[in-house]
Amino acid sequence: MKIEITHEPIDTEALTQSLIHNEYGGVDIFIGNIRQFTDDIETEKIEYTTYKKMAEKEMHKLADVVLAKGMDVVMVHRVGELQLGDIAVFIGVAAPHRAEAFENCQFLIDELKHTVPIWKKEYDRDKIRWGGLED
Amino acid sequence: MKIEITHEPIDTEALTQSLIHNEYGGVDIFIGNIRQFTDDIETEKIEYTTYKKMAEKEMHKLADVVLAKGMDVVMVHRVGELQLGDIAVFIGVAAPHRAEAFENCQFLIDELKHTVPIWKKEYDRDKIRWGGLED
Amino acid sequence: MKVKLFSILAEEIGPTTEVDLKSEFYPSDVKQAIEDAYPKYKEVLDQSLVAIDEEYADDKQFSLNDVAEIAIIPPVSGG
Amino acid sequence: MKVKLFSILAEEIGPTTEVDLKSEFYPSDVKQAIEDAYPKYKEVLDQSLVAIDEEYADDKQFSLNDVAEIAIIPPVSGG
Repeated sequence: MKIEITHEPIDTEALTQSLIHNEYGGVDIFIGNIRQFTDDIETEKIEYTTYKKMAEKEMHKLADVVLAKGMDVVMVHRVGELQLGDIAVFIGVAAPHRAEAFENCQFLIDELKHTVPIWKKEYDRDKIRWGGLED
Repeated sequence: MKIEITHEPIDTEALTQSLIHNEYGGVDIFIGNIRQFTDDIETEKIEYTTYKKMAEKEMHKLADVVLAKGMDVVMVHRVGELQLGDIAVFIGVAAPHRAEAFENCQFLIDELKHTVPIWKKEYDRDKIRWGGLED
Repeated sequence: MKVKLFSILAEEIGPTTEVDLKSEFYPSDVKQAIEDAYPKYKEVLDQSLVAIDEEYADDKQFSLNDVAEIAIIPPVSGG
Repeated sequence: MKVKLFSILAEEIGPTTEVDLKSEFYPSDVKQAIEDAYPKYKEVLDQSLVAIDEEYADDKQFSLNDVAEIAIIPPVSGG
């Protein structure tokens, strides 16, 4: 199990290998990276900030739900200034069976986006956008 | 896009990196590895065999369904003798949005298990089992 | 009481802001006090939650003596 | 006509087996011919599909002249 908010690039290989266990047969991993276009909006970079102590607490709460079902969990979110293609988030679940791995990995990323205090400031070609904020 | 049946160990890092594109923001990856216990049955190793030409054709058919939706796809299956913890299969989908990545990755692994001519011979502690075969 | 700010509020107001709170207060009082000082951010505050001691706070009464840290949490957008 | 075998059939019978087929045949004829030669594998064959030229074959008529490769596909178990 690993939960982390980090300024460093995310080491996908180390995290992936940490999820391969003899006890589990299925691993599902979600990776979110910085996308250039969202419809017509072109992004140049994204700056992520966080309320780190609370964010890690909230991530642990989510992970605990999945760990309690006997699975392994990795949740790592990068913060700071990220460029196009950089990986912002890595979520992984190792489970005895694949349907559970998929279901719980999707649960973790969906909930992370709803509850974990991380914010993005999107530098788009036309203007700056604060993620999550309604105009 | 990459479709392959290989005797070599699966290079998860190269495959993962190949799915990170500026055009896509979400990558879902499924990794299947050799599990030691399935309920009370203890597995020692698994030998995978394939009808390679047909298997790659069938994998391409599945990938084409997802590629046609504008996503990127990786499907690699290892064959030969695999030990506990070895990775047998790596399926990855890169998509503009994460829900599509999850849905299509799960589609690919589910269908692979139904249609792609690959067979496992499971060396369990009590006896040998041929995957998929009803007694 | 110092209140932590994040995201657009931190960038425009600063990483913290000082708020006068009664010894018994509601989380909504914190938002109201900031709105009174910075009416420009009413819309952001309306969309924000209050965290007390690193937990999302229901709008029930808190005692200032029991509280170590207050933060305003604008809509999150990680991932 | 040589028929490719896989999985338990390949291990126990061999990687191919020779089958006599009429110039017009059905995929089920292939399975029946193998079952006649190896009745022990009736259950495996009942669960198997026939591939013609690397495609799962519906049980419609094929002309031997048009067919380059026939294979028996026991229940697959990859992943």
